[in-house]
Amino acid sequence: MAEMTMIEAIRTALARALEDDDDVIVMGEDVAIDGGVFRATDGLVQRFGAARVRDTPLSETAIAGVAIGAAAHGLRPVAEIQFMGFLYPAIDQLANHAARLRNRTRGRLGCPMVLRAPFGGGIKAPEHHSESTEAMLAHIPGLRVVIPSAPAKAYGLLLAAIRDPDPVVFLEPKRLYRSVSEDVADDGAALALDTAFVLREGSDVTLVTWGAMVTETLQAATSLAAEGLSAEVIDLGTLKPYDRAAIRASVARTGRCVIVHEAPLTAGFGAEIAADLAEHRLTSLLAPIRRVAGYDTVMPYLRLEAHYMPSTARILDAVRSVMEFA
Amino acid sequence: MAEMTMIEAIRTALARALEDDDDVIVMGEDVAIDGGVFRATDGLVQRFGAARVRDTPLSETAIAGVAIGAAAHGLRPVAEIQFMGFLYPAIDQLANHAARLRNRTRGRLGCPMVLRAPFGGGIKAPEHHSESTEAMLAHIPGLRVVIPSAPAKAYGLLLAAIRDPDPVVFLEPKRLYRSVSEDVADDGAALALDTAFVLREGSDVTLVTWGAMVTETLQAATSLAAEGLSAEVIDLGTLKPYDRAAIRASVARTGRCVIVHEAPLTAGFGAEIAADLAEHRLTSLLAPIRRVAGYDTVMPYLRLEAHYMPSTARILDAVRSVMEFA
Amino acid sequence: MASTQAIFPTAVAACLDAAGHPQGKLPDFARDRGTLVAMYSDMVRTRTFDAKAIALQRTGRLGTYASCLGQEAIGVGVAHAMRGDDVLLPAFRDHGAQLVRGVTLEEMFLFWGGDERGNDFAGPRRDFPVCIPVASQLPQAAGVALAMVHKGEPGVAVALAGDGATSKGDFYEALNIVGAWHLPAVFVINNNQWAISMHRSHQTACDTLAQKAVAAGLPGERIDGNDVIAVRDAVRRALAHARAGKGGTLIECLSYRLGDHTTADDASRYREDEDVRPHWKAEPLVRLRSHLTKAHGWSKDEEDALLRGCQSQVNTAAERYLAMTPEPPRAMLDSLFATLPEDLLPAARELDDG
Amino acid sequence: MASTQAIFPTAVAACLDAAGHPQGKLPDFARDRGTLVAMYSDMVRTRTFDAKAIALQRTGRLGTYASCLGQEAIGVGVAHAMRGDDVLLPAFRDHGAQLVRGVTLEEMFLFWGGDERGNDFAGPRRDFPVCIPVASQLPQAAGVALAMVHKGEPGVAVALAGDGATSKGDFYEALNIVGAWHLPAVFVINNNQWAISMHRSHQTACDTLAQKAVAAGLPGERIDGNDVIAVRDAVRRALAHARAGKGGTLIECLSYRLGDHTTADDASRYREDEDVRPHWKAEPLVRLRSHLTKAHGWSKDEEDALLRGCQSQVNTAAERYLAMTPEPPRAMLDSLFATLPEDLLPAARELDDG
Ligand SMILES: Cc1ncc(C[n+]2csc(CCOP(=O)(O)OP(=O)(O)O)c2C)c(N)n1
Ligand SMILES: Cc1ncc(C[n+]2csc(CCOP(=O)(O)OP(=O)(O)O)c2C)c(N)n1
Ligand SMILES: [Mg+2]
Ligand SMILES: [Mg+2]
Repeated sequence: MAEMTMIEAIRTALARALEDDDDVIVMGEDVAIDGGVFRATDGLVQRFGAARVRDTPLSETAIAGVAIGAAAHGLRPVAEIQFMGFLYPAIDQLANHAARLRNRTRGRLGCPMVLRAPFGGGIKAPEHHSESTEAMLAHIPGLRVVIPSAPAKAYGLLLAAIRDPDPVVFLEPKRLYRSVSEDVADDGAALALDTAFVLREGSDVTLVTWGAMVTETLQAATSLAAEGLSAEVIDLGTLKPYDRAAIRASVARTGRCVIVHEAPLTAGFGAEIAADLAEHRLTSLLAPIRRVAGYDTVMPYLRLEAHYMPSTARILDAVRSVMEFA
Repeated sequence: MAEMTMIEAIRTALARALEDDDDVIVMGEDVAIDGGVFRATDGLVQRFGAARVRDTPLSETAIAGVAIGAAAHGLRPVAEIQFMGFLYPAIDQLANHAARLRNRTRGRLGCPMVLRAPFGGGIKAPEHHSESTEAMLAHIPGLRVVIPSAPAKAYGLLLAAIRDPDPVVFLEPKRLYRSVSEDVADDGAALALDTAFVLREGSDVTLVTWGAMVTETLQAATSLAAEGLSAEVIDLGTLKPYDRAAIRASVARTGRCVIVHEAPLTAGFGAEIAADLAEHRLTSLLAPIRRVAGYDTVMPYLRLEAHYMPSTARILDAVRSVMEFA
Repeated sequence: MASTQAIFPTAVAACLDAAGHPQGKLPDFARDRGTLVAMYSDMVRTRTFDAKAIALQRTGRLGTYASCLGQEAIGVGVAHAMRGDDVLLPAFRDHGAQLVRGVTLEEMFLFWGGDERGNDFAGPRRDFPVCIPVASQLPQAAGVALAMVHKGEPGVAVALAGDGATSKGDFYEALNIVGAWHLPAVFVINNNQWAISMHRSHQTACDTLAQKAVAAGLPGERIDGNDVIAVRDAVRRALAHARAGKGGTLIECLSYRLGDHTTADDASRYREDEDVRPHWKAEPLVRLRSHLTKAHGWSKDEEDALLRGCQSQVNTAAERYLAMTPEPPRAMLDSLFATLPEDLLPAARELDDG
Repeated sequence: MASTQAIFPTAVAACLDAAGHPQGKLPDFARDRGTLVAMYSDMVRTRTFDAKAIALQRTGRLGTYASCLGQEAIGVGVAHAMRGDDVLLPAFRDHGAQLVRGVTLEEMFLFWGGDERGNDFAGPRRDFPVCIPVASQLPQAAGVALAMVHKGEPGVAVALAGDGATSKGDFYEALNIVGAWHLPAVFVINNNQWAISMHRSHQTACDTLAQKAVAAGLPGERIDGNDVIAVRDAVRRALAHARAGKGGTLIECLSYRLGDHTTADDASRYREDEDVRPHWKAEPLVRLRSHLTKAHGWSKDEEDALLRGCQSQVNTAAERYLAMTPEPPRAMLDSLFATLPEDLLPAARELDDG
């Protein structure tokens, strides 16, 4: 066990995967000698060589396409897109190929690739460096979308993603890269995909979130506890396919649900969760389902960024409104 | 007034726009001499010349990017992506530029472009020719997403989209291109964007849909009427920003809602509508909100396609289940 | 600079002229009657399949189909140059290549008939299925080549694409990474002069498509794509080059799309019959047959037997395809993931019941 | 073929050598002292801005910033060759070009300080804002050029991009459409040898970036990007070519990124000081100053006055920027659409209240 930040946990998982399986390769812009712009791959090229840790030319379409071809031919590529804002040119390859290859060949060719990308705002980055477009990816059938919220989860989920026989988009909340650390055992144990994590049990209201927003959501839960309100906090972990059962079960008990995400409200992934509950847990609901989300606008440049990000205060307001609802 | 199919109405609107405004240009693959693979632009090059009706090289990124540059510099480009399955390479330009240009220049440069694309299945087309990824586009802040469901709407909404000062993705349900005709007045009158259409009034249940699925939804409403059930049918028309007020008002009256779309269920646009109701009309709801949608899989090749498409029978099942709910 | 200057000769390499006369000394393999007959037979089989596919589509028994009429030499030449341990990444008009690689006629009918089982080839298990989004197979070919290098396999990834495909960013990004990483990948362009209604002359201001290799620092070549010997020879050389660790090649094969773009297209909207007619003189089957007849005594009987054989193979395959019941509806879920996630169980149940 | 062969000379065009000695006859404009002083002053102003921006970033008063140290000649040379009716589409390292075009120092601080008002230039109203997604400005430049043709305007769209950008599909698709449509667009590549940590030699197997123009049938040129006279002259010629209806040009300017990629980067991770040092000898300011001194009697006093002037301009602009209050939160909605849709009213109210 060693105390690690999320970036260290990711690096440790990558090293473990490279160590365990010769078919694993790491590729992306600046992942080799530079160790990745966030240092997720620091030291890997020195340890595993330039054939397995590869700097790519600046071409996201090719990064995704090469990963697909390599995966279909037996490798397990872990490709990095430097920031999620630059992932769009890879979507064609992801949606039209990675997500379909197994299905359209009726299982003959698989696509065991991982596409990593740091995502989300709150680090005062330049324009286009703060997107959260997980909902777009989660709409693509055949793709898994996995988002860790803490170092140990990052380690275990990344190993699971790499070992999974199907394509996984692994989105890393960059705001958490260095903001928290915890003990992580480099024991090669993967965590289960498609399974939500209950971060905190509670009985009055269910708070559902993922990625960096766990921070504000847990803060809100702590504040609520001080007021005598017991909030259950669920971290999705995997967005697609997500653990509907866990959320339904929780809301069946609490009767109230607030969903928190940083991405814009409209057609964000929170909508899916609310819609599922409105179909399957309507009679359990004691209050409207509230979504606390980014506004339906472009992430502002850094001077206004803080006003865009869902805050603990906004979460608390939403929780209070559902608690007061009668 | 002349009876027109949807494809004729679109062509008529394009001709009208080209006629009215010299800044309007039409561009895309095969739009000139071939008149577009669906003939939406048939005859336009003969009438308006090759400078205004332009065949592009086979490059969707460039099509979108050129449209943006031209729009920002004063034209009103109407660009065509041949099939929605080939729109992905244009998403980077749409999301990172078209949708942001006005905002990031605080209004200095606008982007009055329209990107047309036929979408949806049900015509037994080859692989990649049947997608419905409107939810991905509707999640992008700053973009309008408009979907007509009948010839006159296609005419009026397309004119509105072309005249709108902001970027519009105009998705044409290709299954309807020639399947219905109605009287359309080529009077240059645009229809309001962002406004839903009530296709049929009713009091027992609200059916919300858009695009080609209006067909099955109206069929379902007719069947229900025969059973003595009164279904209100709402056609969104504009998906982003959509007419939340119209849906909320309808559901406030009916207390029941079934949403129908062809795109895969998870994180489809139906989720947004259900989520909005679960927040703002929870107390009006007499039954769970049901979504009748495509399965969370890749649109199958043509032999199984019919099993994928939401059918009138599936809609009826859903409506019955919400009516029987007590 | 050497590599990039090599392409500048605009001359088009050919082994036979349109009348089937050898142009200089033929490559070794092309002096063997059996080899030539095999290639000729594969071209005839491809054309027979093509005609049948169109007929089935016209009678509603096949989906939209892309004919390769007049371009048989490219697919057949490419695949004859390849080895079993190479991998083919075809576009949607490369029926000849797929057939030679071992995809069965029945599998091909299945695919074009709208049945995913058509991509589950019993034969070339590692070949890619037909690629519809233009040029998107090319980065994947680079990826296959990377995997081959990584695993120490001696194979080469061979991708086919059209002239229109060379305008896509994917084409260029893929070519560039093949160059930068020195990958064993060969891109063969079927320059059939048309991308649906767009003539090659409007697709790009380039005089040749081969010269696009210059942008990636790779060698580019121009080949007469109606000459199956020349195609095979050029691909053979490119494969040897790649196998020797010398990297990729771009090969432009000049041909002509004698038919419509697909069965959904009507080429008379954008080109005249007179434009097409001369190209019938250069088409690949006649050319090789003339040569076979003149140089190898290919007889009328042999020809008739071949035609009959192809016809009966194709008919049998078509009948088997037509007789094959579609998969059950839930097949649309079964191969989406290696293991069906729980999330999809309700849909699976619905499909089972429905 | 003529157009494409033109680029093959790998020679790099320069007007001054590194010591500031003219190489042959200088272009006309470069014989005028005032013109040279103006260009020199703009380079010094750019470098002063650059240093101040880094200092502000280091003290937490500016966002991540991309220094153009050593590459001032490219932006300044390009913009000096342009006219008011041309349109500039800059990347993120083209501060010199923006300044010469009339973007104010204050606007530039605002932009890099994270305030969208920095893109609402009072000066070159039709110029594009800084483009962050690499190469995505290039198709847009083709679009601007198309609009100019359509409207009968005499302008040319000029886009700047880096060596890394030439690997993106966008670059190639844009170049190809400029060629195919014969558009008045000039793409200038700042080949500063690095794309973050990737050296140019790994970015592509090409010997030159200029040769990538061959893939689009366009002329390509290589210029010494440390020589502002050569840059301006090459761009001037390309603009005249485009304005005469002869189409686009790709210009590769060779320079060197003397600083880190951005303030978030640490170049010592991937390159040695010894690699960088020689490039200081070739940097553009010293070169033009030497020439000005030798050929035009540029004096120490003039130099000092210029430095002081730039410093004070930059300091004043920085102070104004720092004193400027941020926009109110709801500004993030106000310019999203020409008219705020009703859908956004609740968000607007929340932001107003919050
Ligand atoms: C990315 C993409 N855009 C558009 C299409 C629609 N489309 C199918 S084939 C084709 C033309 C392809 O031309 P070419 O590459 O020359 O191949 P050919 O059809 O001549 O074999 C087009 C535009 C597509 N399949 N993919
Ligand atoms: C599409 C895209 N991918 C990745 C990035 C992250 N990134 C920013 S600058 C850069 C390198 C750019 O290199 P080059 O084009 O040579 O320009 P330079 O930075 O040298 O001016 C990268 C990879 C980006 N901005 N856009
Ligand atoms: Mg073609
Ligand atoms: Mg660079």
